[in-house]
Amino acid sequence: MRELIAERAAKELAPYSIINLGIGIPTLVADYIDDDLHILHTENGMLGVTSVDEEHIDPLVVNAGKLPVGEAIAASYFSSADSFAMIRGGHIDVAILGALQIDSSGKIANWAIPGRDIIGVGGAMDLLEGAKKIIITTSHTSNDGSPKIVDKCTFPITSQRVAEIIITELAVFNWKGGRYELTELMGDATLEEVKSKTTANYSINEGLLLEGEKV
Amino acid sequence: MRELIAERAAKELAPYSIINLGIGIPTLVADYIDDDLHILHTENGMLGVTSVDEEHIDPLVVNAGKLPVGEAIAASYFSSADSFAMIRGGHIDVAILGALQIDSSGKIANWAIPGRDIIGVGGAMDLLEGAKKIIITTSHTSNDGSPKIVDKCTFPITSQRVAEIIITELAVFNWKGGRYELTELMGDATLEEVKSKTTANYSINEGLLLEGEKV
Amino acid sequence: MSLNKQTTIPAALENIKSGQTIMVGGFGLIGSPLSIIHYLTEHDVSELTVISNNVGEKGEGLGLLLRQGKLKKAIGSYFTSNRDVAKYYNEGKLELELLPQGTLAEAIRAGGAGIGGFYTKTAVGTDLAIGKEVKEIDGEKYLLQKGLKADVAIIKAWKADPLGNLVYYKTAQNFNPNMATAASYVIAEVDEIVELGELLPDEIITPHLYVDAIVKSEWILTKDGVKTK
Amino acid sequence: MSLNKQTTIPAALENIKSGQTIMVGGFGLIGSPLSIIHYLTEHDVSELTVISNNVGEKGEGLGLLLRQGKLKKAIGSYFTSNRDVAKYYNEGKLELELLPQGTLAEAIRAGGAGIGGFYTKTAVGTDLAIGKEVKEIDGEKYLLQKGLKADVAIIKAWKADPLGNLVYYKTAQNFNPNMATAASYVIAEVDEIVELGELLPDEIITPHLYVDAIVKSEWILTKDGVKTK
Repeated sequence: MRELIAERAAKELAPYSIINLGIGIPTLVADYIDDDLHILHTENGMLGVTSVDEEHIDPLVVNAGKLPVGEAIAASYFSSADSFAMIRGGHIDVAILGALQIDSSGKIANWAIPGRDIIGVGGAMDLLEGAKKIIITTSHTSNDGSPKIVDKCTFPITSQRVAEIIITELAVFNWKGGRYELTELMGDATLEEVKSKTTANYSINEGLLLEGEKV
Repeated sequence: MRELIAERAAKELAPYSIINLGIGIPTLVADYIDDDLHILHTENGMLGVTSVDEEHIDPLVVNAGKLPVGEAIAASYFSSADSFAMIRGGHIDVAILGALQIDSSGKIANWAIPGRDIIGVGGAMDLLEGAKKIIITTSHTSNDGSPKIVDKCTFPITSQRVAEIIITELAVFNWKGGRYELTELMGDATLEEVKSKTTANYSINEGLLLEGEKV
Repeated sequence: MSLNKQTTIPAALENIKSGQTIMVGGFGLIGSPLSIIHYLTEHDVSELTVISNNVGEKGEGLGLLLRQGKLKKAIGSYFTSNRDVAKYYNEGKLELELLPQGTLAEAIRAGGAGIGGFYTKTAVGTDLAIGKEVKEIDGEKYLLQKGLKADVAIIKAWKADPLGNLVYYKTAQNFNPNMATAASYVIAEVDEIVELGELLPDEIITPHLYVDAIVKSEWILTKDGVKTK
Repeated sequence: MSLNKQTTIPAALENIKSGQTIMVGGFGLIGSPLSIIHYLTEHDVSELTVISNNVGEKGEGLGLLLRQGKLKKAIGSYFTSNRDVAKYYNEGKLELELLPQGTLAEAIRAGGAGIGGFYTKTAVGTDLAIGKEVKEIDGEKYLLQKGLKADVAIIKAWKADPLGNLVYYKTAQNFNPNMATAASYVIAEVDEIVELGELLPDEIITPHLYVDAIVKSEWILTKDGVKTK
């Protein structure tokens, strides 16, 4: 399921875009992109991240999830301040991030859970604020089955900024005209299944509707 | 006269201090310092400035006055933003600057002349604000003979910050207890001569007074 | 990586249009994109606002564009060395915005780094503080300076790889790396284009994500002034 | 230049006193001054405020000082990975100040660059904006963040020359160059000290004027965790 989402997310990436991958499903996207066409940025201070073989692991070359990575050709390293200057300054084309909740207004909650201590935010707020385009990759529902795409986030939001695309194992949503539009069903998912597991307000792309359902 | 002032200013520099030299007399100070003991910074982006022979001039290696300079051992280059971060952030030990006027309150005017177009400031305000210590090197009077060390600057001031030391061809003043103290007479200068050419309020160091003049 | 950002100066200049704000690297003529400026003299454009430490020198560098009447406004720190600037300013042909050099450099960095504005102590209580917001932080007074951005930046670097990674030459670096971050379209004039991978990860000053076009220099600053290569 | 800033870790630690604010480089343990921290476990000091992206890891790096009760407060962006932090926080034994990672990095740079504060869009309208000043600049909302400074910074670099010029190793760079600028006393732990002149002017990341003391590393991060060299 996670692989399916990651593979689908990779298809959204324009050639030569500069991409930052969050922790979790987003990290898997690296397995589906063409190293010759896409450039990965990691906020701990590297542009040109690639995968690394077990035998070439350098404990001092890691991504933002502290996982070992490799160095692509023409890569560069820089300080944390310079790295976030890139992010906040709008120089990252796409950030692919996970989410705890996404709501009808396009807002994302992905850094804190009510009732638990709020003791970590990392680069989540900077990325959500600064990247030119946000793709959210997430399971459609929480472990307990409750919807993650909801009418209004009950978890603390990460930014006032809208996420352009949501990709789950059931559906792809695109932000359009002030709301999400369901543009694609993943695998065997049906409109009914998506509807039953989504409490957010969303429209359905005409192409997905049967003739009689169109308005 | 200019050389005399520059040579005297060089004596104020503690070993291993980081020094920025302004345009004019301050530039001459470079001729009197020990390259092995003092480190010159120039705000256009270099630490470790040294002199250069005619035959080794590189038109792209210059100081803030756009004059050719050389590269000392262990020198480094950096951007304008990084260079002024050093200045504004308090990482330059001493700035030696010229002045049009210095007044009783320790304020300096060295960037604009009333009646003329105000079209240049360069790094003067940053240096005066950020350097840990300011040494002003200047002729004691203007070309027309009028005092430059005055009661109140009539030219636009460069900063609210006080300059610690003034060195002219006649005298050395040190800022002490809220006013300048004349601490040294240069060459054959007399207390009378300094008094006649200075309209600022200043005190005189006891060592310079004859027994009967002491308070 | 097969992307190659190298292009010709005329092709890159299609991105510069009348009325735009252009950042121009350099400290006087040192580290200034002299070849791009030369082609700009033949490019049909006017009413430009330039953000640059100086307006070149008299009749050289940006000073050429001033004499052609292509500049509407200049934002910089030191216009004194090009005497034409005072003349055009007094004749009402050029607007000026004067900033302390450190404030100018920091404002450009801020513009590129997504910083809306910052507080500096530089110029507090001087004539350059007139009309600016003052704020007290931890008992000290600071001036607000907004970040600066541009439509296009034309900068000078030493070497580039085809992807647009840049390194600079000694004090010809100056404002160039900061300006590379602060414009929608960045044209880097370079003396040398090297193979991909030849610039080492540790020596790259401007990572390629900041650069849109790379052009080869044709005019350079020598001991004897500006010459064709 | 005969100045040599190399010293021993215990001698450098004489500059760290109880109640001070200390910046500590590193992203987790990567690029963290592990040897200095090790010696700090034996240094009589308490009530420290640390500014660091994390509080090391559980029982490692800065996490060692937390367990010794030497920390009063931590200012950082991500304390989640060291589970001890939540425990000490809940027991009232540790104060926390959480900042977005980019705001933290920029605040440290600002502190070192004489910038009193800056406006960032990051965190506007979130819980981390509570109690912070909001300002509208050119129609967009920004949050004010003050610059951060420290009494002492302990950082990790790769190589130093005796004068204190520093270069960093790949992603072990992270917060280190920024922290080098923002403290009254800067101690750089390095893996190698080279001859003066061996670090080239173009490769130096931290010019020597920022560095007060250089010490050799004794503990380093390996594939198998923190080990003595």
